[in-house]
Amino acid sequence: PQLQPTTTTPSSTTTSLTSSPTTTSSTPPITQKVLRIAIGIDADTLDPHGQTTTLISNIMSFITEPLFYYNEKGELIHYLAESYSVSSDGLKVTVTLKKGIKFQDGYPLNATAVKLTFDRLLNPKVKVPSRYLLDALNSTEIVDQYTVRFNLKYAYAPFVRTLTTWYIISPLAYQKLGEENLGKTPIDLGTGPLKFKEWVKGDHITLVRFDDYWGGPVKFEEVVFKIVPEAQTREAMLLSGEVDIVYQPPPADLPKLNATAGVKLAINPSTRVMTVNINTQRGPLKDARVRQALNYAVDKEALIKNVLFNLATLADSPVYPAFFGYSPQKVYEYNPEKAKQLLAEAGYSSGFKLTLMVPTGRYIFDRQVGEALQSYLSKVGITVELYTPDWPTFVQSLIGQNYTSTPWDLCYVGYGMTTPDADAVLYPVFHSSQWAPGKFNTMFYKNERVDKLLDDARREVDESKRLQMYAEAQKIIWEECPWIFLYFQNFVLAHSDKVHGLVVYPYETFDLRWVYATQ
Amino acid sequence: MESRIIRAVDGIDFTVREGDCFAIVGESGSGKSTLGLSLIRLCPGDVSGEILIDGVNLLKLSEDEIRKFRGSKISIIFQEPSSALNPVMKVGDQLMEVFTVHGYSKSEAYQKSLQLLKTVGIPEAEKRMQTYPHQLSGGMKQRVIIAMAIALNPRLVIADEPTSALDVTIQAQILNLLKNLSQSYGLSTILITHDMGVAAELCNRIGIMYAGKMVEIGPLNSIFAIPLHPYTRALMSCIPRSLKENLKPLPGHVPDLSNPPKGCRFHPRCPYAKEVCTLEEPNLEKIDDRLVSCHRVGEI
Amino acid sequence: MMQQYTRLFKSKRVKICLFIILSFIFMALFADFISPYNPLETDLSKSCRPPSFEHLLGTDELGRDILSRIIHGSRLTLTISFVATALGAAAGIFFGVISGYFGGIVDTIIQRITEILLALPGFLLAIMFVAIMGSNLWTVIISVAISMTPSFVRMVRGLTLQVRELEYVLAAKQLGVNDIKIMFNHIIPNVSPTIIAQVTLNLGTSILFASGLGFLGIGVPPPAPEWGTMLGTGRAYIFYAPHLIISPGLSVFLLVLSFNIIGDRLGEIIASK
Amino acid sequence: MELIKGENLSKTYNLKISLTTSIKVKAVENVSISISEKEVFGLVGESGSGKSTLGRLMLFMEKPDSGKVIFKGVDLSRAKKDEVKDARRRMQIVFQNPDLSLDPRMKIYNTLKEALVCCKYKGDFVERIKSVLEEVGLSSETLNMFPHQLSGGMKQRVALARAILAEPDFIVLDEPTSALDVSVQAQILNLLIDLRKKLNLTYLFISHNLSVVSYVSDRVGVMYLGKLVELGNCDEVFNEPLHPYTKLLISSVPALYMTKKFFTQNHTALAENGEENPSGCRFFKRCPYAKELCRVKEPELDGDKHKVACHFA
Amino acid sequence: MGLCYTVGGKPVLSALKYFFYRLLTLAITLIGLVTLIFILIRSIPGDPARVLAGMMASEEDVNLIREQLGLNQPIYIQYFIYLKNLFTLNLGISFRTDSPVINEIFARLPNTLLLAVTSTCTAVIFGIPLGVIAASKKGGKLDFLLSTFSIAGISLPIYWLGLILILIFSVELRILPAGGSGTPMHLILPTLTIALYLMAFIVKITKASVIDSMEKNYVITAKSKGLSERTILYKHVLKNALIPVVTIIGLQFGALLGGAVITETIFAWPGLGRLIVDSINSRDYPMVQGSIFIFALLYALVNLATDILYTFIDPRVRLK
Ligand SMILES: Nc1ncnc2c1ncn2[C@@H]1O[C@H](COP(=O)(O)OP(=O)(O)OP(=O)(O)O)[C@@H](O)[C@H]1O
Ligand SMILES: Nc1ncnc2c1ncn2[C@@H]1O[C@H](COP(=O)(O)OP(=O)(O)OP(=O)(O)O)[C@@H](O)[C@H]1O
Ligand SMILES: [Mg+2]
Ligand SMILES: [Mg+2]
Repeated sequence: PQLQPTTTTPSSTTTSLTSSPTTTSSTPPITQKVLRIAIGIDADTLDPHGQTTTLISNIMSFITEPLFYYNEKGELIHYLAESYSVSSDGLKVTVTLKKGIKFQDGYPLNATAVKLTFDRLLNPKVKVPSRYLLDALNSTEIVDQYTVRFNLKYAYAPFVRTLTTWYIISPLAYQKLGEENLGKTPIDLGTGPLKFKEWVKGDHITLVRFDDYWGGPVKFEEVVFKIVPEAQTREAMLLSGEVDIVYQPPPADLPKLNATAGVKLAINPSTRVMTVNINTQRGPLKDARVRQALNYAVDKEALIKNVLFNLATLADSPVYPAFFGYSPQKVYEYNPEKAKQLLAEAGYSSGFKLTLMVPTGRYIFDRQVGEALQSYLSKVGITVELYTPDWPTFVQSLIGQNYTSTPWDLCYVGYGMTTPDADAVLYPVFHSSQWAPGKFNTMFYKNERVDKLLDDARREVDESKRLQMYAEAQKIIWEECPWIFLYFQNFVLAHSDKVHGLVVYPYETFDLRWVYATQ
Repeated sequence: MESRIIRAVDGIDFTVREGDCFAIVGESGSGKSTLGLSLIRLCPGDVSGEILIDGVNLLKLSEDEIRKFRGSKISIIFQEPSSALNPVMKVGDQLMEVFTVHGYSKSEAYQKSLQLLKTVGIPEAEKRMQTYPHQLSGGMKQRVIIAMAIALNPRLVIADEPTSALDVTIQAQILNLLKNLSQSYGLSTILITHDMGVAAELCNRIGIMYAGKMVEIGPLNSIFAIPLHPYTRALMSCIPRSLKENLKPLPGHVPDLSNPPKGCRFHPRCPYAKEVCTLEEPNLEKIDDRLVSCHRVGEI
Repeated sequence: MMQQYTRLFKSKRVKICLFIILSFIFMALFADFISPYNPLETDLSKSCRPPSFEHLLGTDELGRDILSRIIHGSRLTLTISFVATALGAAAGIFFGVISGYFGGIVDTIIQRITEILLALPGFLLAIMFVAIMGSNLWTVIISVAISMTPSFVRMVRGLTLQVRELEYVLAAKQLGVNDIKIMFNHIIPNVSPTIIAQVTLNLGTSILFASGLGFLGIGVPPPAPEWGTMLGTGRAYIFYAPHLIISPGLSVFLLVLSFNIIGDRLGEIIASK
Repeated sequence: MELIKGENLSKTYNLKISLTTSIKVKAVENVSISISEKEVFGLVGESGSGKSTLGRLMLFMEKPDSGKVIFKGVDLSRAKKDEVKDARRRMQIVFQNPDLSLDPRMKIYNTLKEALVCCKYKGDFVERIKSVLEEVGLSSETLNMFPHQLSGGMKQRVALARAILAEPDFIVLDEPTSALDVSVQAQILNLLIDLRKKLNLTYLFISHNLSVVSYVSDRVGVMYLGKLVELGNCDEVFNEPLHPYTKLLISSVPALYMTKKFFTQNHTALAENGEENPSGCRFFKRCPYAKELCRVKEPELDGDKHKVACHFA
Repeated sequence: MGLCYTVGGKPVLSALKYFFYRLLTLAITLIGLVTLIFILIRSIPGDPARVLAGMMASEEDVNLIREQLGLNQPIYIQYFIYLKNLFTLNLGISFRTDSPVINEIFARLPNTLLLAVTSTCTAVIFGIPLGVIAASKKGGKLDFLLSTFSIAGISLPIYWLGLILILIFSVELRILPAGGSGTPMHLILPTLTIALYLMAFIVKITKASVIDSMEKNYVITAKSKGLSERTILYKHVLKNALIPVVTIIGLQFGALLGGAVITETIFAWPGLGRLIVDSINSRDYPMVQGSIFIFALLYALVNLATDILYTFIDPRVRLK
């Protein structure tokens, strides 16, 4: 059966979330008191700022909330923030907070809390994995009780959009716990609809309803996140009725699940763009024609359909469509003849050998995709050897090496972006100042025009000019092919049909605020 | 696995009278142990013929009946005292078992066992009841086994090389014990041994076995004085007796019992063998006070 | 000694097992000729097809013919099994005999190292080893070999300790035969029956071990058709296409079973001697 | 002419008797014997009295804890490695258990060849082996056989052949016949006597069978719990034993032909196990003649030709 | 043993000394092991700081973390610090969770032990009687069935078995939970998976051991006393036969802990096995070292316990 991405969520709100997006249906259903969700990994820490995985960060978002957030289309909406303004030089961003919001520990949401949060984020002693997003931030100042100002080091247009990442924590709770215990002991520290109840390591995390939630209390009393690393097991638990919602069920079983009575699937595109990085400074790969040939050699649609069970959406730009600055390009169609021709033009008609690095178990069917890519490339005369290290080794090999020392020529990798702005993808990945080691231009791609466009676009306050710049940059990148452009991965939740009101965002996250379950 | 039929014991015919001590002597592999085990029906192979004790044919008894017989009417003592006792069971318990299995109560069994241990000459019997076999010396273990064998005052005790694993000094003690016991209880004993000396110490009648057959049966004294069968004779001359007297060894060795020689089984090793011996099997013939199976017994 | 081995083949079970093993060996040797398709040839449009006349065991997630992959996989499995066991046994015999024969400080050192390795579950050792060296056929073989070596050392040492006190060894020593010759001519041949039985069992165990690594995704790297890896991959499709795990699982089971039955029988024969 | 001499030999073993416990066993303590050329020295005693250990010490198969072995005038504990190796080759051993004394996985030929290789024999191996086989009374067919195809007596002959091939001067025979039937025992004993004459051999003949020892030995030593308690000419020791232990031994032998009884039957019913008596005579607890002196003082082996270690002999 | 002349008759090695000796060798083994692990885990490529920081983190942040973890120090200093801490039973702080390793381990250990114990018990309870039955019916149909079962049980890939059990009981029949922990129901499938293998093994060795014991001479003695086959089997043979079985169960317990990696993965069982693998995969050095250390300690203790149990069954090896 064909599966198309579906959206289970009804119409969205743009600026506030005072009302549930559900159709305010007539009969209030009998609700289940406890919601049980099977997830794949356990939290390492409960520190809202210390998260490295989308999933746990997602769970944190039920407890603590950011100033801005996004809706299910990926568009920016206001959350704890009432409004914002940017100074003309782009160096000062002022945010006004909503009034009357209380933290779970009773502390009122005010500028102090915001400043404390951002001061903590900038404190180098604190482990903040995504701190790079705050590179532009210099300091935070309190303007009045409900207004804060962010002073930037340089004009950085996407700044407001990065604020979706940072959860505001209660100064009271912070004081109570102290820096060293934050994250180890569950405590009421956010403004979100759910509070910590229990964390049994390796087994489950339980949250309970926060009755005074500013957006109105949720419709269940408790949610248990059961930690079940095996996708198969998670699925079986759903089928046997042990859980209500399953995070990322095994992709291969989706057709079957879809056909199973009582089970529903929520499949949504995500911002995670999957690509094959090409080391553009090495051998035949220096030649753009060769890189184009690689793009022509791969049947992306077949990959999506047969290997990924439609769990991906073909990419026509490195930038996610809902992001600011997205500009669609013409997809490289599957054309092995053209690929061979391009290779011949470049003088490689007899083929050559490459190493493709693929992580295992990190992305949907990553190893299978690797094998399929290998097979496709072999059909145009390129011999590919697979290298499948575990994740830490993979990361090390990806960003810990310079262009001569990478143990790979091609690398299958995904970039999940949380800032809905083209800059978030293009600057760190394609700007030549960002070459690895230590940074993310792991293709060692360099194009002066692109560099200039990206530099300028960052500082430009005028949004239409920015759009133009990004459009040009994307065009050049698309033509020069430092990637084999593949697809955006889809994100799946499976749930019992008794669960209603589940909202899924394109950031591989979901929202429980409107969820209710009938018995 | 390839199977071979081994007739370890073939057509043996003998009687033991009440109170007698009958010795069965022969080389290793001649079938002595098999004979012993057959008598108590513990031999793994098929046994045919008749085993009569007080007129009861053991071979006709059911498995249950023979079990009641074992230990009470007929019992056996084995060669290796160290392996014949269960290493993880207390000596006392093993001894008491003989009584309990034949219907005695626990306390009776205990009392009787104590008494028995004293009878077989084990000092500090109470303490020994509580020990495990490995805490006893070989001689002591053999005494315990003897105690088990005589516990219910059986009609017949079969002793299969009871002393060959023991030192001479201890062997002397055990033989002494056996002698005393058979005198005081009037036991009938079958003593299996390959040592003529041991047989001489204890027994009044003797049977010489060769390759699964009895070749000579009779009173010990007369056989030792004038052995009639060539095998008996050869066996005697193999024993180093007085100092520096030359041995006359018997050539060759015991035949393979899965394929014994035709005719008289001893003929390949016999200095007197004639043609008849290679063809016809001799029968046990009565000569004076004994039975001998040899074609040429009169001539040599 | 020869009789023992003829006795082995008297059993019907053993004959069947031997037949199974030989068929796998045959498959491994002539994989190129008998496998109906190229085991690496993908055809995404035919992915996860159930068994049919065209593909007797069906196709896998990339549309490759499973039968061909099983046939070619027997090559890998048997290679791992034989080479790893040979290496493990060789190392085990080497260190075990030395340790048992010489005793003293050499023995102490070897025993300590063995103990250390035995205190660490072999599987974890293998996981780490593969993580260090990267997974490829050789690292899998070596990690399987390493994980079986300590118990071999133990066993061989124990046997050597028994044999070295036997009279014929003492007699050879008294003659002045040198230690190396004694080890090669007297000790090793006399501990070998037990070792052979153990080796046979280990042939099976090593397959379970290697395919366990494959199952966890750290075995022989893709696209090699290693059975354990096939199982591990197929597991993701267990509901959708259960045939993906049936045949590799069955192959592992059959081969291991055959080695185990033969090994057991050998052990029995040796013990009954 | 003295061939080999053991002086004050002692050997202690650690014997593990349970998981946590091991005890020290003084297998041989301060024993001296000397054996002349072409002599047969018999060694008797109960099981565990240290006969085999003494034999192994004399062969230098095992290093004594103290004391020395002098072979043909060379002190082996001081000699160089090569010398020791050479000397050891000139001293061979035949063991009790015929099943264990030959490598079951080696053809007889190879077993015997090993001996020749070791003594760097220059001539034709097959010839030499055949001739020695003949000497021990085996046919040359045996060469291609494995030990399990041979009977116990034949194996023992092969073991003897292996010893002889090394051209030894001295052979320790550690109960060479006790696993054999009387008939075969007699064959082997006669063979041993013949070979000694033919090859000018010297034997240390260990046995617990007194009649066998008396049959082959010139001199005899009696051991009890690691000590030599009596030593003398065979006839003297067996006909006029001085030590009570020797008397006990002799009278324990079933009376088929040995008629001399030195104890009444009751005496043999003495406590059967050798319990310790650390300071005095080791036989103290079993000895019917024991006095206070025996409990406190250990007797020395004393005497001229017929030596005895007893205060009251 | 015959006669022996002892030195004062006193044991050279007392029970106390024996335990001291055992502890000493254990300590040496463990130090060797932690050293080995220390080296191995650091030889695996991949930077723990980078893993912690996340793929997109900046180099400065990574360096900062590296410093916080003490990974910037020379390796031998790290080693000595580690050893020093170990002597005070301080297993360190987990890189990943920032909390003491020991806490993390003790949160998981009971689960692993629970699984190990239930499955061992199940296997023993069924395996030993079945083994005895197979031995007493040697050559019969039942024996054939049981031996076939046992050899098949050992040859079955455990991960396959686990999946198939999930397929049957959780998905098709929907009577048992497929994974997770908490209620006794959760315990059933993983226990079954492990127990089946273990049971097959125990049946096999029990059978062999019983048959072996039945050929011993004391069995003939018992028969000659007039005891019935049954009594002999249960009163005489079994206790002897169990001695090797106990040792092997002890050894298997260790193997079982190792196998926990796979079972815990399949059944989402929050135990130590998974913790180790996860820690290896995230290069959480202190956690890997700590949990393997505890693992080995546990294994050694089980072996010690086996030894002690031994002395209860086998009077010949009494601890004095
Ligand atoms: N269970 C058996 N299976 C096969 N053959 C057997 C069995 N028991 C005995 N035999 C054979 O039967 C023959 C007689 O053996 P048996 O043990 O009765 O002799 P023996 O006279 O007692 O010898 P020994 O003096 O060595 O005890 C031997 O050849 C032996 O190999
Ligand atoms: N290798 C050894 N390790 C430990 N103890 C030993 C060793 N060899 C001998 N013993 C002990 O030394 C003592 C003497 O043993 P030895 O073998 O010399 O006695 P034996 O007189 O030859 O006895 P048997 O007549 O039984 O052969 C015995 O108590 C024995 O247990
Ligand atoms: Mg017998
Ligand atoms: Mg000896």
